[in-house]
Amino acid sequence: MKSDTPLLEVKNLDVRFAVRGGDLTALRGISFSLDKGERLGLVGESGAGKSVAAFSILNLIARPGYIAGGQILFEGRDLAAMSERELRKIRGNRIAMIFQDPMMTLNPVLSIGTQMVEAIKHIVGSARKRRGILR
Amino acid sequence: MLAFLVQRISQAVVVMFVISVIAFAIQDGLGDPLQEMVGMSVSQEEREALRDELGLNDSMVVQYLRFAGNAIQGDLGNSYFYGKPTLDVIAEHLPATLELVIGASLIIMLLSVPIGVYAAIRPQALLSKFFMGVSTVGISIPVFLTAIVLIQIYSIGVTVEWFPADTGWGSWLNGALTTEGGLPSYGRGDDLTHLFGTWNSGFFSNRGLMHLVLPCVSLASIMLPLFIRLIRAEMMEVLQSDYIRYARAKGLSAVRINFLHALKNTMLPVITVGGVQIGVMVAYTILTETVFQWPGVGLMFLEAITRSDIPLIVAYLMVVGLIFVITNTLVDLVYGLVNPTVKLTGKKA
Amino acid sequence: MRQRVIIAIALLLDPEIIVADEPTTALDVTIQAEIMALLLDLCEQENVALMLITHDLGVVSQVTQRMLVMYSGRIIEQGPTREIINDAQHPYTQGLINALPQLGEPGARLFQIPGSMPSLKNVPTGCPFHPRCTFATDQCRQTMPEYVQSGSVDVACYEVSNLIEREKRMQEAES
Amino acid sequence: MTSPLVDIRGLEKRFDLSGSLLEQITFNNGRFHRKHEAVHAINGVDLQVHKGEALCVVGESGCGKSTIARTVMGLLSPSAGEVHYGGQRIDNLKGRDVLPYRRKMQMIFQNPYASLNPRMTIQQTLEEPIHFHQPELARSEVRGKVQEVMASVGIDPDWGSRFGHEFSGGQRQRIAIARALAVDPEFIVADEPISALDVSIQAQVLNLLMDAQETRNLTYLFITHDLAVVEHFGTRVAVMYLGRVCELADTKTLFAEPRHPYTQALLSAIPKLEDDRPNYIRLQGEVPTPVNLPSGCVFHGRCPYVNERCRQEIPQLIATDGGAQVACHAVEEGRL
Amino acid sequence: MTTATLSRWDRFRESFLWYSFKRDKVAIVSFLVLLLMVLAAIFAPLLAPTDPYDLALINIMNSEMPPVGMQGADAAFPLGTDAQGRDMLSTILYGTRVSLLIGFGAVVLQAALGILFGLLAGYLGGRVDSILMRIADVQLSFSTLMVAIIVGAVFKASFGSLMFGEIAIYMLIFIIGVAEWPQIARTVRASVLAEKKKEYVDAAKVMGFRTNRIMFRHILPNTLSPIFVIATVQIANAIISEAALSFLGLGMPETQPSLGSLIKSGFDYIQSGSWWITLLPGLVLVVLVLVINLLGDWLRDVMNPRLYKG
Repeated sequence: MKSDTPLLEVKNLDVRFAVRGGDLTALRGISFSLDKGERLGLVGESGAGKSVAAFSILNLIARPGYIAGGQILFEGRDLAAMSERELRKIRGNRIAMIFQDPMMTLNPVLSIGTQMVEAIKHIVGSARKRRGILR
Repeated sequence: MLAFLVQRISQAVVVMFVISVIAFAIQDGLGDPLQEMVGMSVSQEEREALRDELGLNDSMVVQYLRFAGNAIQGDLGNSYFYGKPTLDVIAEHLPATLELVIGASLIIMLLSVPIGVYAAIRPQALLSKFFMGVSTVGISIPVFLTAIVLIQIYSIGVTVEWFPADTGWGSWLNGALTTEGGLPSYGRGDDLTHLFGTWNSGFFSNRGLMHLVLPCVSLASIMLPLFIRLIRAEMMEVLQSDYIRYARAKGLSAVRINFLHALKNTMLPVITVGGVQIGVMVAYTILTETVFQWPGVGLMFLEAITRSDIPLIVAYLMVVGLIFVITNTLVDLVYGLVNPTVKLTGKKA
Repeated sequence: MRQRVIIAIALLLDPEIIVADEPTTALDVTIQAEIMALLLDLCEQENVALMLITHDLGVVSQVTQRMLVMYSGRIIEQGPTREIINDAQHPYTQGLINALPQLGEPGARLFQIPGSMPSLKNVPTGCPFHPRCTFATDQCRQTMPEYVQSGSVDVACYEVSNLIEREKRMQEAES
Repeated sequence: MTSPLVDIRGLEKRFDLSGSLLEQITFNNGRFHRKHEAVHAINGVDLQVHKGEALCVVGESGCGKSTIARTVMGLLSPSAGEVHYGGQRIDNLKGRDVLPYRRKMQMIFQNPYASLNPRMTIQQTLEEPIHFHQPELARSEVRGKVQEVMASVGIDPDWGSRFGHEFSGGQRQRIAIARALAVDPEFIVADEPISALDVSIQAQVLNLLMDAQETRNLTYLFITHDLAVVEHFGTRVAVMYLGRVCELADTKTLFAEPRHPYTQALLSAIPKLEDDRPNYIRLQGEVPTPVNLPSGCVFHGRCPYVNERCRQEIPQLIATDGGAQVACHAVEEGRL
Repeated sequence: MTTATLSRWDRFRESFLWYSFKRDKVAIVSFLVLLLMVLAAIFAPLLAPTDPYDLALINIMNSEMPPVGMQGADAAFPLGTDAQGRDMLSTILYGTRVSLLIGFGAVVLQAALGILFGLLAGYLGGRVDSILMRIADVQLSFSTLMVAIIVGAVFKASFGSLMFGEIAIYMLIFIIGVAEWPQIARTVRASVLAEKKKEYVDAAKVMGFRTNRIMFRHILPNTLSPIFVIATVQIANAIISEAALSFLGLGMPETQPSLGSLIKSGFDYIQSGSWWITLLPGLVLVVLVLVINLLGDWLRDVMNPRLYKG
C-alpha cells in the first residue's frame, strides 16, 4: 500500500564537518525514503555515519558539522532549508527522537514530571495553534 | 537530609577548631602579655608570680582550653592599642566592610549574569569577544592598582595636555579627556545614617553613596571578570550537553532552553564558586580599604599588624574564620537543596 | 525505566515519525526485547513511521521492514530487510552477517572481515570498502560504483553489477 | 578428575554505600538509628575453572560477573570466601608473594580505548611487564620477545614506537591481548573483551583469543553478556543473576535445554536473524536492586513458577539428570 | 600516519600545540612580549643605566623627576626618577626580575607540593584524601591571598622588619608557594581520580607493579597537561600575590624593590602629581600578568582534554 509521495524523502544528502585542514565528509550522497507507518532500519558499524544521518533528519547537526547539499523533504517541505522557528514546530511534534543513552537525555536538575509536562504543554500549545489555523 | 546537615555542621566545627588552634598558636608564639602589662622595673620574681597568676605556666592544653572557653563566651581579650575588648573594636569596624562587600556584590551580580549568559549564547558576536577581552585584562590588574588609577582619574583628576593646544580639535580632546575629580576617595565621610548600636551606614545618603562608589567599583573589578568567565564557561558546557540537544529535539523554544534548562544547570556551580569567592573578597577588602583609607576591619587588621596588636590580630582571624565557615556551610546546604543529583548524604548519585 | 520515560515523552507528542538512535544499546537483552516490542506495538497501532538506527542485525531483522546498510558515510545497500538478511549482495553486508557468532559452528573460527573502518580523515578513493574487500579490482579503487538493482535490493558494488551483467549476457546467449 | 586450576569458594563481595559513620546515622521517630547500606555484588559463589577450558560467565549488568573477574585477579578483595589457584589460596597474599601469580594470571579489559596508557609507546607498554617479571633478561632478549608477541597478535612489530591513540579499537585490543600474553600466562580473565568493538572486529578478536588458546594451551574465565558469543566460544557456562549462579552447564547442554526460568528468558530475548518480531518470554516486574536483596530465591519476584518455598528458602545448585547444575526449587521439585 | 621513527622535535612540529600556536596571533604576540620581558629581567644588570641597589649612585636631588616628554625631565632618566632619586627604568628592570623570580619560584614550590599531595590524595583515597583535602578546603575558603597575608604577618612579627627584609625573597616564595598549593593539588587530584578509573591502571595493577611505580610512571604523565595549564596561570597569580603583599608592606623592602613595592612606594606621592612612580611599574606589572594569562588561556583551549581525544 505505497502512497505516491513518501512521508519523508532524503535526496542526495551531503554532510560535512569543518575542521582544521579542510572539511571532512561525514555523509555522501545519501538518498532514501520513508513511507507512512513504515519501519526502516539503518545498520552500520561505528563511524559509518548512522547517527549523523539521524541528527541531520531533524537538522540538528551541531557545529562544526553542516549540511553541504541535498534535500530532506518532509511532506514535500525541505527541512534543510527551513528556519529554526519552523523546525521547532516539527521537532518533537511531528518527528520525535529517542537517543541512545537514557541517562544523558534527561536534564539532571529538572524532575522527570516537569519535563513530561513541558512536552505536553508544548504539543497542546501547538495543537491549539493548528486548530486555530484550520478554523 | 539530617545526616547531611549533621555532617556539614560537624565539619564546620572541626574547621573552626583548627582555626582557633592556629589563632592560639599565633597568640602564644608572638604575644607576651606581661610585656604589655608591666614595665621594665618589675623584678623577675614578681614577673614569675604574675605568670603563675595569669596561668601562663600551665600546660598548653589547659591554656588552649581556657582560650577556647573564653572565645566561646565572646571574650577574645583586649586590644593593646584601643584598650578595649577586641570584639568591640571589630564590631565598630565591621559595618564599613560589610557595606563595601554588599555594594561590590550587587555590582557583580547585576553585571556578570547577563554578560556571561550573552557571551555563552553568542560566542562569536563582536560584543562577546569584547567582553571576554576586557575580562582577561581585568583579571590581570591587581585590585590596588585599579583603585589607585580610579583615584587618580575620578578624585584627583587628570589634566591632559597630549594634543596640540593651539588647534581646535586638540584643545577639545584635551578638555574632553581631562577629568576634574570630585568623587571622594578617602574614608566613609560623615553623612552616615545611624542604624542601631555601633552600626552606621552610608547607603542612605547621597554623600555616603558617593563615598562608596570608588571602593565598591575597585573591589568589584577583580571579581567581576572571574564570574563572567565562570558563568560563560559553565553555560557553554551545559548548552553542549545531550539533554539540551534532546530539549531541542523536543522542539522547545530557545528562550525556554536557554533560561530554564541551561541557566538552572549553570547556576549550581556558580553558587559553590560564589561561596568560596566571598572568602577571596574579604581578602581583597584589606587591599581596597588600605588604598581608600576605608575604616573597615581590613584596614584595622593591617594597622594591627604594624602595631603588633596581637589580640586584635587573633580576634580578626577568629571572626573572619567564623564568617567564612558559616557562609561556606550555608552555600553547601543551599547547593544540596537545589541540586537533586547530589544525594543528601553528600555523595554524588 | 528511564528509557521508557523517554519513549513515553516521544510518543506523547503523537508524531508521524520516530527516529530512534541506538535506543537499546545501553540496555540489557531482556529489557531491550521489552522496549523493542513496546516500540513495535505502538508503531503498528498508531501507524507511526519508525527509523531505527542500530548496529545490531538481530534487532533490525526483528523490527524493520526495509533496511539501509551504511559504510563510511555512504549507503552501500538498501532493500527489504528479509531479503538482505537472507541473501546479502554487498561483500561488506555479507561479511557483517557471516561474522556473527550466531551463524558459526561452535568452536570453529569465525568469518572475519580484515582491517577496520577507515576514519573520516582518510576515506579511501573509489569504493570506501575496497581495502578490506576480497573482490576489489582497479575499478573499485578508482571510482565509487553506482547503485544497481538486484532483486528488489539496491547495491553499490562493481562485483554485483558485473555478475548481473554476466547473467544477462548468458541469458541473451541462451535465447 | 584432576583438581581445578582456579577454585572460587563461597565468594561474597559487598560494597559499602553508607560512607562515614556520620552519614550512617539517621533520625527516625524521635530516635537515632545507625543504618548500614551495602551493594551485595556477589552472594556466595562457588566456581571451578579447569585447565584448558573456557568458562563463560554471563548475566545482565549488575549481576556481579565483573566483580568476580576483579576479585579473582586481586583487584578487589573478597568480603568473604576464598580464591585458590593451583591449590594455593591467593586472595590473602601480600607483597612479594603475589608476584608469581601475577605472571601466571593475566587479564584483558573491556575498553581498548582506556586500557593502554596514552603516554607510553606500544614498545614501552609491552616491554615494561617483561622487564618487571624477568629482570634477568637482556635488553635484546626483551625486544625479541616483544616482537614475537606483537607478530602473534597480528600487529606489525615495526609499529612499536607509536602511541595507543594511533591505532583503531580492534588493533588496540590486540595490543592489550599482547600485553597480557607477554608474560606467558597460563590463565586469562577476559572481562567483556569484545563488547566495545564493532561486529566485524569482534570476530577478529574472538578468533585471536581462540588461536591463542590453542597455541599456548590457555585457560579462560570469560565474562560477557553476549550469549551468542558464549555459544560459540565457551566450554561451560555459568549464568548469573543478582550475585548468584543460577545455572551452570556445558555450553551445548545449556543452549539445547535451558532449565532455570531466568536462563530460559535470557535465551529467548536474544534477537535472532531469522525472527520477524521480538519473540520472548515476558518477565514481570523490575530487577531488584542489589542493595535490598529479596529473601529466598533472588529471582522469585519475576519468576512465573514461584511458590511459597521460593520466597523463603535460597535454592542451591543441584545437579540434574541432563548434566546441568541448576539453583531452582521448581526444577528440583520437578514442577519445571 | 607517519613513519615509525620520529624525533621529539618532529613530533612537536606535527603536534596540535605547534599548529594552533602558529595560527593564533594573540598567543604569538603574548609569547614574544613575555620572552622580551623575561630576557630584559635576566639581563637587567647589563641593560639598566644604573644599579638601583648601589646607594652611592643615588642623588636625592634627582628625586621625583618626570619621564622624558614632560616638563622638567632629564634625558639621563628616560622614565623619570622616584622619591629617592633612583632611575625608574633601572628600578623597573630590577623589579621585574624580582617579581618574576618570586612568581616562578613560588610556582615551582606549589607544583612540587601540589603534585605530591594531589597524587597521594587522589590515588590512595580514604583517610589520606580526606585529611589533605580538608586542609585544602580550609585554605581555599580563606582564599590564598588571605592565607599569604596571615602567614606573612606572622613571619614579619616574629622575625622583625629588618631581618624579614633580608630574607624577603625566600620568605615570599615560601609564603605564596604554601598558600597556593591547594589549587594545583585539587587539579592533580581531580585528574588522578579520572585516570585511576581507567583500565590501564588496573592493567598495571594486574601486572603486579608497586603503588609508587603506578602513581609516578603511569598516572602522573597523564595528568601533566592540566598541571601545565594551571601552573602557567598560577605564575600570573603568584606575581599578583607578591605585588599585593608588597603593597601591604609584607613583601619586598624598598631597598630591594619588586614591582609591587615600587607601586607602594609611589602611592604616597600620587597626590602630589608624581603619578609615574606608581603607574609605570603598575603598567609593567599589568602587561606581564596579562601576557601570562593570555598564554594560559590559549594553552587551556588547546589542551582541553575534551578536545584532545587520544
